[in-house]
Amino acid sequence: AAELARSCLWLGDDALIMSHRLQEWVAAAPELEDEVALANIGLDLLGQARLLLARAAKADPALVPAVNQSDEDALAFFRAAEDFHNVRLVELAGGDFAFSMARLLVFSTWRLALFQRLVDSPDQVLTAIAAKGVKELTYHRDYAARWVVRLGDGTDLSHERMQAGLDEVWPYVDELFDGENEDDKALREEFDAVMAQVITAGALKQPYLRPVPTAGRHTEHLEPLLAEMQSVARAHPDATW
Amino acid sequence: AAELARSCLWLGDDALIMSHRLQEWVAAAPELEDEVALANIGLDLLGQARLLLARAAKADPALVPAVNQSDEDALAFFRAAEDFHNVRLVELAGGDFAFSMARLLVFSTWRLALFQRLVDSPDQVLTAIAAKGVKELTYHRDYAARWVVRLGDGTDLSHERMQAGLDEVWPYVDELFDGENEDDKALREEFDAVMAQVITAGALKQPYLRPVPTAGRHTEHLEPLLAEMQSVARAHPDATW
Amino acid sequence: MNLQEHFDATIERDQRIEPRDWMPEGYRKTMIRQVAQHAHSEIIGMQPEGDWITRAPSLRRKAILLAKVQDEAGHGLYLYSAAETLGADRTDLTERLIEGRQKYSSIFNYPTLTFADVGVIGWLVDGAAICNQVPLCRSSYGPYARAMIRICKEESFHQRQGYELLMTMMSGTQEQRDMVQDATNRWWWPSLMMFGPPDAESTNTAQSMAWKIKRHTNDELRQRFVDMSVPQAEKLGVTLPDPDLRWNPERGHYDFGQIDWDHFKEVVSGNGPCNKIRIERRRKAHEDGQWVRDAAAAYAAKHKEAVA
Amino acid sequence: MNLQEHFDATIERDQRIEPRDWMPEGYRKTMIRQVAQHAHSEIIGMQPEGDWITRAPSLRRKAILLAKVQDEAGHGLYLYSAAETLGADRTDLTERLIEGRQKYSSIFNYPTLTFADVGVIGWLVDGAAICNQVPLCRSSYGPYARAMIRICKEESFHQRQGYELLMTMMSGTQEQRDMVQDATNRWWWPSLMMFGPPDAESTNTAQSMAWKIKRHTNDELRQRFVDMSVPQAEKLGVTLPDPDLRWNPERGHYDFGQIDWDHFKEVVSGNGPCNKIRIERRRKAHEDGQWVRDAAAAYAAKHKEAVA
Repeated sequence: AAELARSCLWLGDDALIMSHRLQEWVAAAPELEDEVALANIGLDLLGQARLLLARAAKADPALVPAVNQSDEDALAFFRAAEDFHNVRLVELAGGDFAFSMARLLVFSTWRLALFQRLVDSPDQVLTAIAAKGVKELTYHRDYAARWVVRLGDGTDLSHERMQAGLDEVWPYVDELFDGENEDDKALREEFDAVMAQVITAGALKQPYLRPVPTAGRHTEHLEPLLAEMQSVARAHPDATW
Repeated sequence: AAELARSCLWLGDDALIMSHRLQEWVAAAPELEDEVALANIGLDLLGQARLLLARAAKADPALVPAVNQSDEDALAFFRAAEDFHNVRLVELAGGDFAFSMARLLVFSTWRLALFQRLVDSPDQVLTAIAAKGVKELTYHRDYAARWVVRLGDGTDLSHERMQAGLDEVWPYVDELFDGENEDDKALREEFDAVMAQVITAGALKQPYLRPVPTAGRHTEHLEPLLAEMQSVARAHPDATW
Repeated sequence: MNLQEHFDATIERDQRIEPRDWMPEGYRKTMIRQVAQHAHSEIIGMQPEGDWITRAPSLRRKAILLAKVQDEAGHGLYLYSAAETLGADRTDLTERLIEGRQKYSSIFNYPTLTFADVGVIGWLVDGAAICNQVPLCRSSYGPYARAMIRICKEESFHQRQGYELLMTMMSGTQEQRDMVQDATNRWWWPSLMMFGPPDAESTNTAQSMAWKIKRHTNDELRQRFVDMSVPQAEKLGVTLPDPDLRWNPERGHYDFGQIDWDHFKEVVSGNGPCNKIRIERRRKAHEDGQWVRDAAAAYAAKHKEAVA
Repeated sequence: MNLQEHFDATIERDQRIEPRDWMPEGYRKTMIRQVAQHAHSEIIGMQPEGDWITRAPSLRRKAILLAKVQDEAGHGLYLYSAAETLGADRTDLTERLIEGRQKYSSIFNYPTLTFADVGVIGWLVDGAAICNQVPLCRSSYGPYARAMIRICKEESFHQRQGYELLMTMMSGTQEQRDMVQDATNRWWWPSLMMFGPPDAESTNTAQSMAWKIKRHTNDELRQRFVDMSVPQAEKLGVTLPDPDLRWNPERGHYDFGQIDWDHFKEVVSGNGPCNKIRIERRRKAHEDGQWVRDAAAAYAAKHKEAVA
């Protein structure tokens, strides 16, 4: 159960923080179609986060901060940065549309491969979450891939920015694949194959940038994100909404 | 005492929020000399805020939120946005260097005129705060005025931006002068005379923009500012620092 | 029967004008303006609420709010499409918006100061919008009427969600109740102004009524909204900020106080609390996105050539 | 006595080289590089701590931190001025920094993750800086030596403030104590790396020692820092993250574990956790300020003409 809780918490945190970064595009996207799509993807990930955090809390109630809130809200709004387990990729702040599409492509390709394996999880709740997620993530990946290709093979300016976005994201890729067994290797191969295909279609160059070393669990970007996300909830710890 | 507490709280809040906006220039100013100057001004105002909030708390302890913190910290970190009494001018977010210099000029010219009157306050603590503040604010005003003139009479681009900055600030000026008696009118005249002098020296145009109507006590900018400022303090309500 | 007569007869029979039908230039222009203003309002309206998505205090409310703001973007999309059936161009309309040549609903020029504003916008602002929009589902212009049917359905869903948030907050802490009352105080009068100037001063109403692109006067709709909102406020437990508000048994309606039309004119003419910030933000998004749209166009052009 | 002999004699007598004195080109270049790197370090060093000013959890700590970061800007100013006495140009040096052609201390490429980092930077990073810098107050180059005297005085003040913050936090809540320990774990090894590579691999040391612009080897200074820090850590009640750390009575010094020099080289060569973010931020400030500096120059030029 502790193992299950841990997996759900990690996957839930990734989705929650990634969703936040997509929420930041609201009223700032290049076209209305992208407003709709980015909000949609943000909503899907928020939905995944809610189910996963609730599952984690149920599997290991000790994870949940002792506040007068639902499990999902206690976990989202009353944990400190050092207790979040998301990958650094989703924390990175700022960045233009090209960076965001590169990150979304990497994130959803990786997560889709993970979820495809979770469909066979022994936990039925997780299985159901994964099955729903696979459909969502397939759409997310395709949306991001379409933009990476269009920007890569669009104008000179967009090509340059798309390559820069990809280069900015790349040093955070290795961290996603820290396992050593056969299946972990297969996961990475799947990921690399999808990336190579999109990169080629977009007339882009495969980045060969070294991973950014860790120094603590997170980057400097997570604490300000949480300060914002948690501000209202923490100002009213006894409120219900 | 309630009247004194109110004045000190208002003046303290103005200084605290204005200081925050100057703190945002750290590591972002156009020259090192300005890094030093802006930090210095931010420090002066932070110092004024601390003394004024402490004085307000002493004059009317009912103002202070019931938390296990010093008076100044309880007031700064544990009040909600609607309990702050600063003018909207100091809340406005973003804005380039020209806007910031226009705002600092308006703010320090107004505050200097106020403090020159407070030197004769019946409260000795306030008198001392005011006497120290007069010296500080004279320097702040001169610093801002020098930049307004230099930018106004610099390049075409800087002239345009300086005028735009002044125009952006102007609709928030009327709110500073809400009194109706003779002394309030004198205050406004003093202010207008200083502004006219700087505006002329900078080859700028006097803006004639109507005030922005209020809708609630604050703008949309204060809540996010406080979310950031209060985040660490509120995450650790029982801590001492 | 000539074109004009055919058009008049269609209107007369309460049938719809469709994009391929002939229509008088005045009708076309008026419709474009009406639809574009409505589209702009949806898009600008994303901002005041959208700002609270990242700060929403529960994940459920965050999801509801994000979905709502997404719906607004979707409404903007249908409406710009409806305007395009009249020969307008989306980019051109966006430029008219950011250059201040076309308006959007003034209600979005007020600030959202606490999370209660999200609820009150749902309750009052969406409520007023629905009063305005339900009759537009019978607009004589077909694409607009059809868009409005879909939009109204979603808006009433939003309104219920907003009201439900307020009900929850009213049964919460005292601070939450204070937030709801404060937000109600700030949004009530601006909501009444959403119906436009009093009939006596409204210039466009007569022609629009004749063309059946408007079906009730501003004052009729405003009264309907007040009559609907008073019992909702009572149920909620908030006080509407109008000392003159009381039931008039003779009229069978609620009487209400004098609206500050000078203030309304100030806000409409660009001098509201947030006009500048809203337009600037829209302009920035539009300009920041230019290189992306250019890239999409360049890619599409290349791709077409490759195929041809 | 020729110029070179005169220079050598001045160094030999422990007297200072002043800007107007003749000096070998190698000395000038080396000094410019040393002073510029030091200046860059002060300026880049404003960022990791400066980020916490707006979030400092008490007004007193906010004031202390703001004053400290201001001092760092001031140090940058004196140091760039010292470099200018050697014929360098501030703008040129800034451009070398943002183009990656000149380095700054790698310690600032680590992230500040909690408010405890502010305290630990004061304690360990400023502590290590002082060990490095105290001998530089006797640098053979006069303007640099004088700048260092002032800087060292302020740095020890910062170090005491940092340590005092940590003492306060250690007597606070358990969460605060955990934050201090975590920050100590993250900053200890990078602080040891601040003294540069081991003497055996250090290329510049011999010439710099001869010119008296460096007076102790990297390893000597590192040992001094370790010996100083261990009792401070004990007093504070934190554990230094090195299982091999123990007193060696024979050497009269603390032994310590192996430093990960591969990691050090990675960070120095641009691949640390925050290298990119630090340089980007500096570049942005420089570029955003260009129009302001241009305006100041234009104004000064006009004003001069008007006077003439």
